[in-house]
Amino acid sequence: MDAATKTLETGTRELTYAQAIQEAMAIAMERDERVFLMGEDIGVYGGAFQVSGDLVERFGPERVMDTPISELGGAGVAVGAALTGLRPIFEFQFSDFATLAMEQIVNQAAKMRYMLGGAVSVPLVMRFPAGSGTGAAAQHSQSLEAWLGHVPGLKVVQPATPEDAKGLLLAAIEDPDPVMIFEHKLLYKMKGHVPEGHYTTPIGKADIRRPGTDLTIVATSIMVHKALEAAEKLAGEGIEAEVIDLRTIRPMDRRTIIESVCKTSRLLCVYEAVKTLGIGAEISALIAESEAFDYLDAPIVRLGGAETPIPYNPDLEKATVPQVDGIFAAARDLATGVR
Amino acid sequence: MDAATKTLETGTRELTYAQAIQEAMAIAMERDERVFLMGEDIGVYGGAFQVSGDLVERFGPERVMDTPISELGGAGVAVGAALTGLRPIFEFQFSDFATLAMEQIVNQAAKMRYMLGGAVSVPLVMRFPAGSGTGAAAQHSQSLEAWLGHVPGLKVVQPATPEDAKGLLLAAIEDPDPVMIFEHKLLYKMKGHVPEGHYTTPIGKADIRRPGTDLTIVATSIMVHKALEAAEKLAGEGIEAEVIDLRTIRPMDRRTIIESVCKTSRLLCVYEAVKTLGIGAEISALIAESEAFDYLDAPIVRLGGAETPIPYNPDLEKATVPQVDGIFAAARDLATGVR
Amino acid sequence: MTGKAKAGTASANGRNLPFIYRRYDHAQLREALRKMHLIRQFEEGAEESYMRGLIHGTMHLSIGQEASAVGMCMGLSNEDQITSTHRGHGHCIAKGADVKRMFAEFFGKTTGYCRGRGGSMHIADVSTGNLGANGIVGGGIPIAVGAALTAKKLKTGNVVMSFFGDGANNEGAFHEALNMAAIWKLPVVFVCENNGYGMSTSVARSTAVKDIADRAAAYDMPGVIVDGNTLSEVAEASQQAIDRARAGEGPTLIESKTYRYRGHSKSDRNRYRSKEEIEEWMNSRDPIALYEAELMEFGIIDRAGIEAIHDEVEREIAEGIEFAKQSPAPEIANLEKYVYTEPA
Amino acid sequence: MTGKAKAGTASANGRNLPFIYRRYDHAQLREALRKMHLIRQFEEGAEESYMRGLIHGTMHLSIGQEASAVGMCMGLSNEDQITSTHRGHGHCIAKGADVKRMFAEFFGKTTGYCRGRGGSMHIADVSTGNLGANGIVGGGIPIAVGAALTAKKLKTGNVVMSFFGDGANNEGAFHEALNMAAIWKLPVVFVCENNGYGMSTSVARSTAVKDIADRAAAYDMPGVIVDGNTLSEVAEASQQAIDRARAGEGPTLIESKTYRYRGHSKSDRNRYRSKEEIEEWMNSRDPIALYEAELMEFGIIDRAGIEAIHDEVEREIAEGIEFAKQSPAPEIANLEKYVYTEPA
Ligand SMILES: Cc1ncc(C[n+]2csc(CCOP(=O)(O)OP(=O)(O)O)c2C)c(N)n1
Ligand SMILES: Cc1ncc(C[n+]2csc(CCOP(=O)(O)OP(=O)(O)O)c2C)c(N)n1
Ligand SMILES: [Mg+2]
Ligand SMILES: [Mg+2]
Repeated sequence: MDAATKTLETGTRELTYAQAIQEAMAIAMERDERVFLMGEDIGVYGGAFQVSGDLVERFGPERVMDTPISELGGAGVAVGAALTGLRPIFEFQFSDFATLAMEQIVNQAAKMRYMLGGAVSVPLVMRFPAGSGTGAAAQHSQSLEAWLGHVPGLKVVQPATPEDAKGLLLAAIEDPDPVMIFEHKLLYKMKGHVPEGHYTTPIGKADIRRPGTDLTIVATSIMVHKALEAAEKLAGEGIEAEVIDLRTIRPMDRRTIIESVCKTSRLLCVYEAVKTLGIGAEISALIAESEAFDYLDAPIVRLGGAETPIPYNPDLEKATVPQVDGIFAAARDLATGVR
Repeated sequence: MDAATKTLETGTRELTYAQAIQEAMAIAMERDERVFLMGEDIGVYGGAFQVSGDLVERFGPERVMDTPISELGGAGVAVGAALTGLRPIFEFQFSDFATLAMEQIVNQAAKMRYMLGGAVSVPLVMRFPAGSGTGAAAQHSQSLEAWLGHVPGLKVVQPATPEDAKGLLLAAIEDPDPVMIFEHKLLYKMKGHVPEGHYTTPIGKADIRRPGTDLTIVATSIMVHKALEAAEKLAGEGIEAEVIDLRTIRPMDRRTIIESVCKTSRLLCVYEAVKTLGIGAEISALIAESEAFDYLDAPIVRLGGAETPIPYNPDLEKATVPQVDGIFAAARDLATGVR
Repeated sequence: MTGKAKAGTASANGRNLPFIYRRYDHAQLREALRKMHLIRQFEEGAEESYMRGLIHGTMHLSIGQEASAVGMCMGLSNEDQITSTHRGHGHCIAKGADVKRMFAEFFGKTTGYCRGRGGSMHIADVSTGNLGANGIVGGGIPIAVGAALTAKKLKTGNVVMSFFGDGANNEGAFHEALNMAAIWKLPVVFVCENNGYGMSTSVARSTAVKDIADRAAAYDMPGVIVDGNTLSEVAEASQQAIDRARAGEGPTLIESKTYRYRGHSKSDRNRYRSKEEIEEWMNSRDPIALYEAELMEFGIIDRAGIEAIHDEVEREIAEGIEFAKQSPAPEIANLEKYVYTEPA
Repeated sequence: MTGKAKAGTASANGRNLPFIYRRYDHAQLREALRKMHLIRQFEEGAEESYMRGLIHGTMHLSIGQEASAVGMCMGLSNEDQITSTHRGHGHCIAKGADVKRMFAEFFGKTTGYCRGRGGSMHIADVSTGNLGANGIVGGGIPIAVGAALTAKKLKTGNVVMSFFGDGANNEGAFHEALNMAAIWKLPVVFVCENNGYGMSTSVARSTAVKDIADRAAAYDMPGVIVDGNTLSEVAEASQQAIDRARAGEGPTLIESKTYRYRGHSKSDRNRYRSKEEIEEWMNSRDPIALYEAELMEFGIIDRAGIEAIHDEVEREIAEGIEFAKQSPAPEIANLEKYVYTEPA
């Protein structure tokens, strides 16, 4: 991940992705009394991935609340708190456990404002440590962002860098509606420049991480870094890939993607989730129904996860999701017309 | 829905979609002692949509088991029973309540065989009454099949006709793996020819409901009937639409769709679920990455549900999901090159 | 706890009067009766409008359960909040909502509480502290705990009451929510309205314990059983729980034993219970009849007074339906409004 | 129920001997000790292999909880089934699994119980009735109830035992599953291994009741507390519950009070408990030490016998690790195998 990391070193101060999130939470709690954290083992334990770290020492157990192992109830408590004037940040220990709380997320948080004809808002943030690569097998490695991306009433973001992790989280906390943040576990230890103090990264805006002319790669989360690495290799072969970091899944930044594809005429979508019905399906479909269709010189290629639960064996696990070599090969074939 | 109904009247005996399902369950229970039904109010009440009807009188409360209102636990009991030698058919009262049971469906049923390296199978059938149109508002009207279509280890079907409702259910019961059946509530009272006795409809095979040359319409569930009605109107204008009933979402019948699009060069996807990340995204993407891409004469158009929870007001509710006129207009524009 | 003490044993001379006669003045007591009538006539009006095709979808009527809704809410202020259920019309009215806007909602009109987007199953009136009915059995219970967390954190002094049915007590959400409310000592009152059935499934067939209040022990909170058809019993248990919550002593679980006269919803064939059972409740345990008899016995109202209330309510209902009929329907162009909070 | 009776009070002369000495012969008693050693050394071996980078991912060690796993399973046959947890190595071995294939699984090899697809968190041996560890806290509880439903429907006479931790008792799945097991009187034994903490959160901070066994009352089933570090107490409570289940009298909830010596998982900084607490358990309540002392006191084994067991186990562990090392890794080409049942 060296190449990728380098492109991020534009500033001076470096933090890990986890530290950036922690800083955002601390800033928000300092600025706004209503903000508090809820989750399993986020207090003295510091969170399963040490994201809350020592915040409980700074803000006390009332604002860094350990919950029992009760995902459905805990999510519901967060919804009720958000509905009545607080600004909870709810951490799922692993995004896989959101399967227990879909009721509250989807039937309540997402729809409450609509069902009540605008009488309420639910300013709720939920954080989902997601993705594979930790050897934790099928029930601790899923990428389920497409599910929530399918739900009107939610906003869904997937920051790929420490800077965006902080900026998008601050934006989410200040957003009046429920925002779901998918964080890739392998990114937590990744370092990058993070501006000091308070700033927000706009929800709903993709970011062109690398300009290029020969093809467009739209990637999400950790795949942004793999795509950037592949792009460096492609440059070695004279192929200039434009790499777009989608950043927000709902609402999607159609404009940025469409403009890029109109320019490059070729589109590769890279995402870790299971390929079928993953985010790449939506990106592909939105291009295929847009004015960019007429600019396409080749089929739209998707590189997503294999159609399997995440296996335990590390080699199998790696083979399950796109890797740099695979992205490189797919992009090269796409750019050079090999089918 | 007259036109659509007519195309189904190829046989003599007519049953409603609900009756066809009931008949399938009765046949399966008679043929195989291990088959039994579980669900809320499926016994003396006959099910919220009267699908189990009087089966409890024929088979007794041990085989038509009312559960407490415990979707997560109930689903888990069904998983455990399937794992150890029974063949449960689990009814969710509304597919919306599957949000409470995603853990057992997705983390357990879908992955158990894989996680155990093939040592077990989970021959489980779950039935999900889905869709809008009943005035039951946002928490009782969702179409969530795309979520489960995203999950390896599950098979997901959406029968559109009474004949398929019976045949796919019998196939599902005999399948060694978990099969999820999404039934549209508005179809329950729809009548159509249903063959007598035991037969199965293959899981994973789409059905060309109407051959045509000018464009391909891939539709799911109730939208098949709306698409067929629109196709009749289109024929009146000299446009021959090929209407494909997708029937199975996972595994998807790529071949049938690709071949059709290679022939017609135009594709319209029609589905009731929220447009973004709904099943149409996958259909569009699979065509855009296939050899059919080169045959496309126009952008791929998706008609899906609006980006909103389902509203209560009946006019708003109707406006939320594709209707015959909208399908007709979109298909006509697509076939005649209007953008 | 109030246990199974019978209101009828009270004497009119003061001391031993049932709770509400000690607590409330005559105007308040008559107002409680008016609300009970309002609920019943509202639901009869809604039912009739449904039959006549003016309301679509489905609805769940709480006719027979009026004392529970009104009695539970008597000790709550407008700032105190409730979460309600699919069978939530009574709670909504008891908490203070305007039947005009409720009818408008059922008719799918923009003047409705949810601007026609929610209907019966999502009826809410945030201005009187009703955070909403809920289409998900048990869905409101953790939300109420969250609202109570707000009350505690912001030190508002408010209490939150969560209504749910006997069927809901077998949902995981019930368990998780009660446990959290207990460990955090939150100001919330859990009200299980046990009408004997979750849809068609009797408590005996669905629930391992005989009295749902017995489950309170699993959360180290008081469990109280009240006759949900006797207003004073309901109000007394509710007041004790509210006081306890407001004093920072934590939650209470109240089981209110009651009965619904109508089918579960509009699709009910009523096969799971006998005509005799229904008639027994209607004839000898009707909450309005019981309360009226008591009020008359204690000389707080007479037959004419009751009739005056009835007629006044009748007018209010008729006006409400008329208001709903005359109100405008939402415009299709606004379909995607209210999905997200619009920038101010 | 066995309550808190102490095994130490027994005299060696027969009648008042603790349960296991009345029930099992010496060979069986020594076999129980061997299994406890096997569990401990297996986990030590796994831990070491992890440190040396031979095992990846994470793992949850049950060192300190061996008496609970072995005692609970003593009354179960191979046909009886269990569901287990993320902390499931002990249950797996107690139920009869081969440590060779367990190591192979941890090493991600095709000879592993899950062919390298599952790892520690999904370890299972269906042939000895272990339906699997589970990565989802509480996930196995309803599955066990389903297996018990099969036993009842197919009249197999089998009993199912569901292991879970104290943390799991606050999951909705616990509540829903226990209720269903009770209303349907299923042959299932619920075993809550209370080691004081759900990850970092103590029972006192997470759970409204002091003793989790008290929650049994909410499901009208017996609730039993045992000292989980005393083999005989565990085995006796388990046997009573198994007998009850097999007799068709329904489920039991057993709370087994125990302690884990290691951190929750590999990422634990151990900030939520004191060194003293850990040492107190290790030094005066170690289940293996307690059982060995008892066996020696009753003259069932001597020091040399214990050492022989220890050495034999050591060899078995070394062989298991060697077997795992030598076994082949899965081929990438087989990545999507076992997702669906292949046509025969
Ligand atoms: C999670 C969920 N499961 C099932 C239903 C369908 N349903 C609606 S009301 C009801 C019965 C509820 O019973 P109870 O809680 O006793 O309330 P009552 O209807 O008796 O007032 C059922 C099963 C639902 N709405 N939500
Ligand atoms: C549904 C779910 N929530 C959270 C977790 C993360 N997690 C794994 S083990 C654990 C603690 C479990 O505590 P307990 O049930 O007491 O078992 P113990 O680890 O003490 O054996 C947690 C929070 C999980 N795996 N599943
Ligand atoms: Mg009820
Ligand atoms: Mg524990």
